[in-house]
Amino acid sequence: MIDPAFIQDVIRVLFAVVIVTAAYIISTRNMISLVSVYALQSLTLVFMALALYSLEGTTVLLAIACITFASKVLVIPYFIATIQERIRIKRDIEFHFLSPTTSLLLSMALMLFIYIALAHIMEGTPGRESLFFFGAVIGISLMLMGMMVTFSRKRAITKVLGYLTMENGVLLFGMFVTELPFIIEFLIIIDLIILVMLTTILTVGLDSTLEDYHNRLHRFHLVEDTEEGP
Amino acid sequence: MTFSFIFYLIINTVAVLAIAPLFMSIIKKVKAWTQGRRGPSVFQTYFNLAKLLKKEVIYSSHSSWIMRVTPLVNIAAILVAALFVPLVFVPEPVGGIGNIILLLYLLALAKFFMALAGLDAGSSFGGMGSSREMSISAIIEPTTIIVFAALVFVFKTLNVFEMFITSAATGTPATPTLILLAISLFIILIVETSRIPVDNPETHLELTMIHEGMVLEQSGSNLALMELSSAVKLTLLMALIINLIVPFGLATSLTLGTIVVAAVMFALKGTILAGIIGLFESSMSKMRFFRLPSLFAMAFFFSTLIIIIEVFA
Amino acid sequence: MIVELFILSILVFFLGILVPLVTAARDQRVFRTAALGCTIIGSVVLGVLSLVILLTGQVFSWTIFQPFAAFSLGFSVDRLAAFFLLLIAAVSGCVALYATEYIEHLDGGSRRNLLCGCTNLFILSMLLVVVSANTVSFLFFWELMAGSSFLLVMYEYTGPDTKKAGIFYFVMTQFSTLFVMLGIVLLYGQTGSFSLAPAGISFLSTAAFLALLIGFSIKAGIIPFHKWLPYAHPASPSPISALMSAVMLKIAVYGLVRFLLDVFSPELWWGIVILFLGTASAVLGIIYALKEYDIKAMLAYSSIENVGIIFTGIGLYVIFTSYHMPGLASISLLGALFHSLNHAMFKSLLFLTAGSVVHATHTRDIEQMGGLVHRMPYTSALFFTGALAIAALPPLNGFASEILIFISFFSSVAVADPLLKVLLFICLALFALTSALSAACFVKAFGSVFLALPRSKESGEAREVPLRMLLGPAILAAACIILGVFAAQIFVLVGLSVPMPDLFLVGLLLLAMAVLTYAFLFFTASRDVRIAGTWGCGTPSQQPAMEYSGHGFSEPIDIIFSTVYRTKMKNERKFFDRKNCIFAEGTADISLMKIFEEYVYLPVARASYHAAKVVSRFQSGCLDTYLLYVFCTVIAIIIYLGWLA
Amino acid sequence: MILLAIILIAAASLALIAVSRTNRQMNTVCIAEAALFLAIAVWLLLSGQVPISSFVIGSQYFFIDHLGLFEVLISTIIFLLAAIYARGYVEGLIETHELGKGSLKLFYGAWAFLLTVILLAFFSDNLALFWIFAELTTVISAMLVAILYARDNIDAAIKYIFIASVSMLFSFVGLVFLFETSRSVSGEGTLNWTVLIQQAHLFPTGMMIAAFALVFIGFAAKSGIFPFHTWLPEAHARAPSAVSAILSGVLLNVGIYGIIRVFAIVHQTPAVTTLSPLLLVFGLLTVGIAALSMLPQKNLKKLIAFSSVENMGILLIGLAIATPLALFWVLFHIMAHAFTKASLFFSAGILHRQYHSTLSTDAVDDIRDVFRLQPLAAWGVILGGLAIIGMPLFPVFFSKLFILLQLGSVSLPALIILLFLLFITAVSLGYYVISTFTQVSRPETRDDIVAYDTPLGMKVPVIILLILMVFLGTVFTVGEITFLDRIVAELMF
Repeated sequence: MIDPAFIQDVIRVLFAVVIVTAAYIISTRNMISLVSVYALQSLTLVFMALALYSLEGTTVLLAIACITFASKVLVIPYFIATIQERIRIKRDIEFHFLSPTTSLLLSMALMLFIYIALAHIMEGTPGRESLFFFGAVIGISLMLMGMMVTFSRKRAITKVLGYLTMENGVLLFGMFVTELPFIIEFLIIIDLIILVMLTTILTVGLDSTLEDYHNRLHRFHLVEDTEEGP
Repeated sequence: MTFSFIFYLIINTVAVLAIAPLFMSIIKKVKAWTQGRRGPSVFQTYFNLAKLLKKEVIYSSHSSWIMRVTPLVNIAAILVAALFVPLVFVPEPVGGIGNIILLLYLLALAKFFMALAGLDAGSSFGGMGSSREMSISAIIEPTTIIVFAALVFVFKTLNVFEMFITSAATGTPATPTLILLAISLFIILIVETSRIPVDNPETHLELTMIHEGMVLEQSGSNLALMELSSAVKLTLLMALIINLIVPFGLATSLTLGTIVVAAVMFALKGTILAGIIGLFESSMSKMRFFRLPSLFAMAFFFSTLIIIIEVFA
Repeated sequence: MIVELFILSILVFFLGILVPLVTAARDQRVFRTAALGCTIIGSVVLGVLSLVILLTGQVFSWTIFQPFAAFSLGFSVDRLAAFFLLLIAAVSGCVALYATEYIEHLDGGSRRNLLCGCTNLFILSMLLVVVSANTVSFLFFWELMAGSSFLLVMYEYTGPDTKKAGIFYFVMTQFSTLFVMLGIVLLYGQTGSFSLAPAGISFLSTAAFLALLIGFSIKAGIIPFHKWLPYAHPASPSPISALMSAVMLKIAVYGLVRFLLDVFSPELWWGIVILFLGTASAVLGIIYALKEYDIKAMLAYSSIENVGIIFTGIGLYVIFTSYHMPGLASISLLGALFHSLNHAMFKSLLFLTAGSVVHATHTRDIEQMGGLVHRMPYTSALFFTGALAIAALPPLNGFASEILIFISFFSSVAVADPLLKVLLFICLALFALTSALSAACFVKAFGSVFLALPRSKESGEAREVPLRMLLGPAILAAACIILGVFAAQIFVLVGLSVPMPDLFLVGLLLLAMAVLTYAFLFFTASRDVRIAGTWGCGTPSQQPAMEYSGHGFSEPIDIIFSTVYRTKMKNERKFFDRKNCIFAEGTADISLMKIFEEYVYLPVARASYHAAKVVSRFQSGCLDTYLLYVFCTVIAIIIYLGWLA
Repeated sequence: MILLAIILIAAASLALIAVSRTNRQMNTVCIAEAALFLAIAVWLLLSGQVPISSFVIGSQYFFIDHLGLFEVLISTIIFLLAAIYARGYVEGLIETHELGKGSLKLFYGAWAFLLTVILLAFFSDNLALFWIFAELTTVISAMLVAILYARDNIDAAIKYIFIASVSMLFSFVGLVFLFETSRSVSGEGTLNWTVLIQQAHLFPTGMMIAAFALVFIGFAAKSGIFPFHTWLPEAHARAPSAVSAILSGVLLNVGIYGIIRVFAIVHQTPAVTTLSPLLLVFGLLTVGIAALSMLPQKNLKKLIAFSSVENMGILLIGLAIATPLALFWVLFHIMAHAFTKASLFFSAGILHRQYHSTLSTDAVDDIRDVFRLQPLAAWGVILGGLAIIGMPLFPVFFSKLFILLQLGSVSLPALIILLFLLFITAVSLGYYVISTFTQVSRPETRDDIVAYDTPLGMKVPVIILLILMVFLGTVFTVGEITFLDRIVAELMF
């Protein structure tokens, strides 16, 4: 068994990594790297699950680590990357409502804010270790940061990544606050995959058209058709 | 329905029919005097009516049954209205005869038919007369009703008979309020009987006539009925003023003596009032039609003032 | 027995709804006649039943259906309800009789079947409103009445004005619903039950009263909520206008009276408010009626006036009740109720005969009519009876009820408060003005429509309508005469002592005087009669264009009340040159300004539309914005959770 | 067993759809599926075994109680009618090339799958499982929206997915809170509703508030509560009408169902006093924004969709009152609204076929001669409109009235505001219908419009629903009332 204190330090480091990846997703204009960063973020979560496993020893965490790895590190990033190739859009330059700097500052403020708020909410609940509490804060902050991506970026595919970041936040939160039955976690992943697939396919119809949507409309409908028509 | 009431019905109708043309003539006579003329005989109106009865009736080819029934309805309504205002003898009221509101609406009934008859033949004079008559009667209505309300207020009854009995019992001179009311009643009389300054009963000039316009298409015996009914209307309104303000001599019990005295007294008082009307008319000139509302507004204000004084005092 | 009769009549009406609904696709006269026959049978049964209850004074109540403990669908018929049932029965029976013929001359093919069915539904819902024993069933049938009448108004949906009429009617109906519902909910808050039982005095019950008053006023067409009436009545077929004006407005009156009598304990100021509303509606209603040239719109405005008179009576009732003068209070209330019945009679009579006239002349503009007295003698006689009644001339029924209100006004001497006394006198003056103006209005109406020469080709070729279109109105006309002449006797019969003059006696005297005069003339006067042209100052022939028109007739009143009538002038001119010197062409138009519409209704409508436009911008169509909303809400909720909860 | 039966039926229908070729075949499969499910639901209703504890159903994650059965009954009826309707409707879509022939299989597959998922959602005992199914319904129904050949549809579907899913994530966080609360109380964490409701009185208030508020965000988005309703008008308006009916009549109920379930738990704790005002405010805002957005609306389907938003607001307000009677009428309103809205969308669909392009743009002017061309649809819209604004003979009248009555005893200002907003709603609907349906073409251009030959299959559902509505609005059977009372009792109100 590894020293718990060391594990906790590792987890802290991983927290930092998660936040950095989220910050990158918020602020970058390069779409190719977005997917890899997302994969990295998911991988961090896998590590975090493993770390927690070594701390608590629940097998569910191990299983979670496995399916997360399979789905979020491998399948989904691969899928999105493929789609990205197809629509040949490499950059997401426009920002809505928030510029990269503002969103970074805002996400920092949000983290502080969530920390205070969550401290208020969880005041009554007994026996919250600081690490787990912090995990919850990071989880929710990650969600909100992901959400900032969904509304501040123009491209639908970036939005999907924002959504995935949010989902990671939920996973993080769930992992640290409590442990859900495995079947639930598993179904959630299935659900997520279906959702992501559908959304990304739809973005093919939509995303490419955001720029000059009248020209490309028909062409990409055809694309959509070949994708979906069995 | 008692005997005395039936007797009253007969005697009142006969009296009013008999004396009404006289008052008309007296007014004319007085007016002639003030103008320095000798004027027609005081019985001229009777002669006129007799003459008209002998003439043929001419109907316009466009006119309908309205034209034919109007004179009858008119005289009937006015005569029934006259029953509401006892001239010489006041019996116990029966079945709401004497109700002051009903009195007003019987006059309105006559007016309604007359106005329709004015429109019936399609002549523009008749239409103009009807239009003006209905407008004037509408805007004088608030004043009339306020005056009547004041009467009800003073006498605490809705019935003209009971008012007369009360005023006869109190005797002359009447209270100051009543004198003020008499002035308002006088204005109403002027308006209702289409006299100067509201209307000019003696001309057929298009610009001035109201009442005469409506009866322009009437002829022969029908015209006689119309003339007679307007005379009766004048008389009954005069009787209202007389018996409210100077009721002395008014018979409240049915004996020959009192009735004779009352009749003579009424004829006298009526002659004097007719003289006053004649003088009043002579001192005025016909008013422009659209100036009338302000005159009526003054009358309305005046009568409301009486009410207010009466209420707050 | 009574209950069975009642259920029978309801079933007959129900049959009258089903028959045309099932045969909606088949355009055959027999189905329509059958449906309207149901209406007539149902009305007769209902009439008999309500007469029995009215005379015996028994109270029947029964529950037909109780789904929950909290409320039941129950009916209860007392004298007040029976009175209004009688009103409904009388009018709908006659209207149905008239409609059997009228409806065959309407356009619309098999849609007419639905019209019959909907009419039955309308009548049924009205009568069920009246017998409702609790507020829920009241509201239920009230709404049903509103819905079915809306469909009826929209019958001629292709008509040029129907769209506007429909929108006005629908909006005002919903507005009325809003307030009636609010009132009932507030009442429930006060009493905790749906029963029509005394509610006590509190802030809630006052609020409930005000809400109900507004709700009923809207439905009754009280100014300033009246605007739907002059649009809806002309737009709908004449039998429907008759039903709406004669009956539906009275249902609102019924609602007000029912709630005032059974539920509230009125205060003085309530009475003053009702009186004020009533007087204002009466005066303004008739003033607008005088300026109206669409015959049905004129009748609609006159309905506003008459409902105003009814409200005046109710207001007096409340005032006298609060002064503990039960005698006077009951006279006022009787006046109001009696006037409701009378108005139902003569207004449906007028609407039906107006319908016949419109049917014969193909126009609603009275300036296009004229001379119909020769071509439609029976219709004109019936209309004339209605006009006499509505102008409150003795000895007809309009006078019989107005005199009751006059009597209670005159007796307000007994009221202690001097200020109130003066106020009452002023209302009295306005009330008198109203009835005089209504006489003027109907002189104009009858004169322009029926007398003199026809002013258009159509009215020159008009024909008398078939028998059944005369029979219905004839019954109503007879009712107008009977209810007037025998008013005092009727009151004695139902056991009410009312200090009103005996109009039968007056009628007899009138008849006697007329007969005597005729006899006198017959024996003394010349009997020569000559027919000649109208004297026209020497003009060779009489032309329709020379007649006094409706516009001309009301011109003096128009000028006198110029402060009430605002006119709007439009003057558009075009010139040949730039400097506007050489006039090319132009149009000018002077129209009566619809003050309420232009200063109240439309601004409100525009403002709300504007507000709605602003709010609609929320739905911008941009996903990012939507997500931003979600984000902000989430943040707000977190703040709420962290600090406020 | 029942679960097994459901899954078997679903699998069989999916398989059949996979092998069938024509619209008719696939449609028949869908009708049969819905009919079978309806039969199961009716059988459950009549058998009297409800509530059924988990093992009979087949797994500890599932159960059947009256509320679930109630929702399932509504859903299956609407699905059945929508499937019948879709037969002719989809035919028309294919003819006009709005729907590719290749997409047919996907369409019906998603349709059949959606019904199954909805059934499973309503039979879920475990709230997390319910959440997952609810998520799935979003995805699948979004697919049904996006299936038409138009960019706007994809746009609407994307909006739908994003807003609903993003919000649903917060819901899940809320569920995690709930799970944690239950674990801290009983030691053994669970999300099984039947257990939670028993434990609920022990839950700490603060956590309950947090849990509910977060759960609310997601389910509010599913049911179109302000400010998460933004997807709703666009998705409902863009979807094929058969799908719109399902979206409005069934899928909105999924969200409200979730809120009711969690609120029932909250109702056991003191947190309800804090949360009721929150719900009331959201409800009023929802009704307000819907009412005002309806006023200038020129698109019939959008108008109906906004009316759905408005009704969801009413439901939320009813729930906020938190009395048994209010809950009773909320349930009644759910049913009333579902059927009414389905009938409205069906009628609007017929009009959509008739006036084709015009209804989808914002031009009103082209709708004319409705009564001549499509009398049934016109009457469907009129009667449906009257029904949804709460005219009597229709069920909404009672539910609206009683919710208002209950509201009156809670808050007078809210009552007055709500009444006024309902007035605006009614006016907007009335204004639209009157101004559109009175338009007739001039005689000379009368023949320009060819009447769309509405298939019988599209007429029948409208008629059935109208009859059903009148039945529900006038006859209150004892069974119906006791059934709803049982639900209220089971929710421990």
